[in-house]
Amino acid sequence: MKLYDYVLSGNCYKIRLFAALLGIPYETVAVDLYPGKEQTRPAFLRLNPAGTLPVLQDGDLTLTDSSAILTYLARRHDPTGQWCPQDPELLAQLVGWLSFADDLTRTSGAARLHAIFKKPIDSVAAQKGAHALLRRLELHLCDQEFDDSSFLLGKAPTIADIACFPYVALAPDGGVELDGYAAVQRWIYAIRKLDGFLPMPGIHPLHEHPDKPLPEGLNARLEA
Amino acid sequence: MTQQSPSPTAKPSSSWIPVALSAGFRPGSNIRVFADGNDIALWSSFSGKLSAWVNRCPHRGMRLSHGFVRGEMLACIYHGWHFAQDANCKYIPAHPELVPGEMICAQAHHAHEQDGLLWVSCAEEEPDAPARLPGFGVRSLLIDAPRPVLAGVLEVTHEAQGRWELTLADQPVILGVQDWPEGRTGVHLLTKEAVSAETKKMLSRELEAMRRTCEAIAPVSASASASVPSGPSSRSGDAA
Amino acid sequence: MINEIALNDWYPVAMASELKPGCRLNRVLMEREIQISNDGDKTHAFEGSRVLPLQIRYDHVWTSLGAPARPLFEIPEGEQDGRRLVACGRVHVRCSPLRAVENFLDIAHFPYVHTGILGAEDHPEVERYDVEIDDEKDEVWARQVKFFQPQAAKSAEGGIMADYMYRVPAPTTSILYKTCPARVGEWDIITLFVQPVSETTCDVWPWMALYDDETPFNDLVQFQQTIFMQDRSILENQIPALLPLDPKMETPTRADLTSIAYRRWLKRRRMFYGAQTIAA
Amino acid sequence: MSFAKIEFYGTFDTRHFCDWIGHRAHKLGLTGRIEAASSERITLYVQGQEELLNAMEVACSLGPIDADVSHTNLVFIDPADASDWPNRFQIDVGPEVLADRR
Repeated sequence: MKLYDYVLSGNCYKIRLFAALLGIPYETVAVDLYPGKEQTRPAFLRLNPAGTLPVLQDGDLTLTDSSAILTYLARRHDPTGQWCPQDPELLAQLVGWLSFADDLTRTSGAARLHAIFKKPIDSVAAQKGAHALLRRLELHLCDQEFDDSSFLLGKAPTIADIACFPYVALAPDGGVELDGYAAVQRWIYAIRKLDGFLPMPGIHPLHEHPDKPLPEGLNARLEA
Repeated sequence: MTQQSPSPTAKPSSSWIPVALSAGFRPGSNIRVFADGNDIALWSSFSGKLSAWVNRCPHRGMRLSHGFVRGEMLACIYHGWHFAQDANCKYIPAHPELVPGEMICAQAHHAHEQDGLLWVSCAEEEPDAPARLPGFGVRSLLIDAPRPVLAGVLEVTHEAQGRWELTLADQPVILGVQDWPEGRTGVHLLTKEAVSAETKKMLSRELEAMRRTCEAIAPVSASASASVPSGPSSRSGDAA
Repeated sequence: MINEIALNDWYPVAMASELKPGCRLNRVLMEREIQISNDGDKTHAFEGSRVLPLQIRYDHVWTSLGAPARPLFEIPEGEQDGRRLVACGRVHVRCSPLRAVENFLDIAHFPYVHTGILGAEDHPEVERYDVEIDDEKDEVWARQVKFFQPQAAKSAEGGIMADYMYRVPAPTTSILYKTCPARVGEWDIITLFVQPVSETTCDVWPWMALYDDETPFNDLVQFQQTIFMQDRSILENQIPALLPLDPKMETPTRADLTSIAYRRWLKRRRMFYGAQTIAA
Repeated sequence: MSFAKIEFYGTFDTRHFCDWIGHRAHKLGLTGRIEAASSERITLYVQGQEELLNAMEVACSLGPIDADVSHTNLVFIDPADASDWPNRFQIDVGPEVLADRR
């Protein structure tokens, strides 16, 4: 299985993160999205006429949409069905969140590309759009907490969480701060705390894990 | 609670300001809050002890709210300096053998947990605890409108120490009110009695309806809203 | 206020590879709008109708708003045969251009900001190293810098004690000389060219000159972008936004020697653009 | 506990720099004394943990905004030669320095 990848892309990170959580082996091909704009060149366009990343190749299958890839990986590699539930109600909600994730890409993701690479877009509108989505996410996550659930669809994470996570956690890169979104911050923590979690630039590994000890030298000093 | 005197740069405050709900502020949490215009790192140790510090590492000025909690200490994300409850630096990773003196420290404000709320005071002397008013936390919300607009929209029956008592959708509730920079307001909604999840969901939506009303009256400009928390950058604002 | 010193220096404003015939690039240099254009065989830089000095070196376009007081610094190693030259594009950061350079000179943050790549939490110690302000060359140098690194470069496997040298040939440029995994005895060169957009914002242009024939080009670029994007959230959250030239509010230790020498040098040569010059 | 003599050379407002040094010594928890000889040289006798003495030299090498420190020199001193060092920080500014200031 081969992932055409750009390390700073939140959409590519969705696939890397999910593969890490499930322990799925794959190889990566780094695509020079920036500064090279390799996705606009003929060789890449033959692979994906849409000129977008990520692209996943598995045998003869080529998938070019992060939500499609997440769905495929979940159905193929997660026999428990936890990550992509088939219950009609849950599945419908899941599809809704996958769409929400694309809205996040168009707002938070666009604001980030503007802030980092000066992509010429209306940055203020993108930031405003991102805040509108974060408010909706906050409302939903509060509801979930009232029902003792930490994730978008319940007590267990699904690909809905994976799809929405990157451009929420990376929002500060684009000047969209998360202060004041208490439930969103708790949800980010819950995802970072998952076994096998993989960080990306802009999203720290879980330094604050309760099981992580203090540095050895400091411990010795405190006990002395 | 910490004994350090507050930052000399802090604007003085007379009393406690509610900055977050206790519910959901798990051990190991570390968030950025504002009180009296001061940028603050509010964190909880893994045994549950609460601290509120000037949001600035004394080493190289990194915001401590980006740091991480280890056991009973807060570490700065930049160089990993570890600070204990008393705000003193206990460990400088670049020099593992060094035992820092007690003047190498973060600057502490006062932090207090009571009645379902987390409180911060930037006063020199720790003020008396807020009057008792037990509450059950529902949710917090940031409103792009200043406090007087809220006061105009809501029918507040009683007001004491940063808390408003009122009726929301027939429920007697408490609203902790906190000023944010750039004319915004943080509110923390609590019920006076334990209520069902369904009631909480209903109140959560009522609170959002109230926010829409307030923001329709006094919208904060989009650019201000987007850039608010990027922090102080002016020369004068940074002077000690 | 833009001081003369800042005005008269050279700054990077584009990658040479961006200069397609007929192109016109709009850039902001120290709060002023400038244009870079290519008419087919020559590249020009303008501020309005005023022609600005221009040169193309190290895969980047350099210009100045004033009359450059000295020629652009030399990086002789960057012109050696057999090196791969890698321009990594630009990253915009909401921080002082001087803070971007200072952070690049710092090794003590590797275990926490570049965890598992340039540093590891169980190897945080910074050993003694040498720092010198070379008055003759008007440069800052740090030598004999050693640090444990789990993955020092894209081509490195397993942890090593990496040897570093740092050189600051201009206030907004830092050059890192680093153990070359592929060729013993040689140094890989990683630079940070910084374009001051304002006193509190900048565009950073990383550039590398490496002995590495194996790693795919795209992997090299993305390794460097990974590292810098890990730094970016730090840089945007340091207070004050301007780099303090009086460390009264800070607590430098021996590990910060390069940073302090850099600030001392800035102060001495009166380069105050992006610096906090009031006493803290 | 280590003992050191640290010298600062350069151009500075000596009184201001001495106050600054006193502030830094307090922050680092060091004790000792300053002998300010002139507006071009300050000598510091200081005791504390070795790494804090290094930190003292580093911070003061930049110093206050109006100081231009050209170079510094730190020499560790045998503890036996430092038995009579003061246990708090003292600043001795010679009359010639005060004259400088006027």
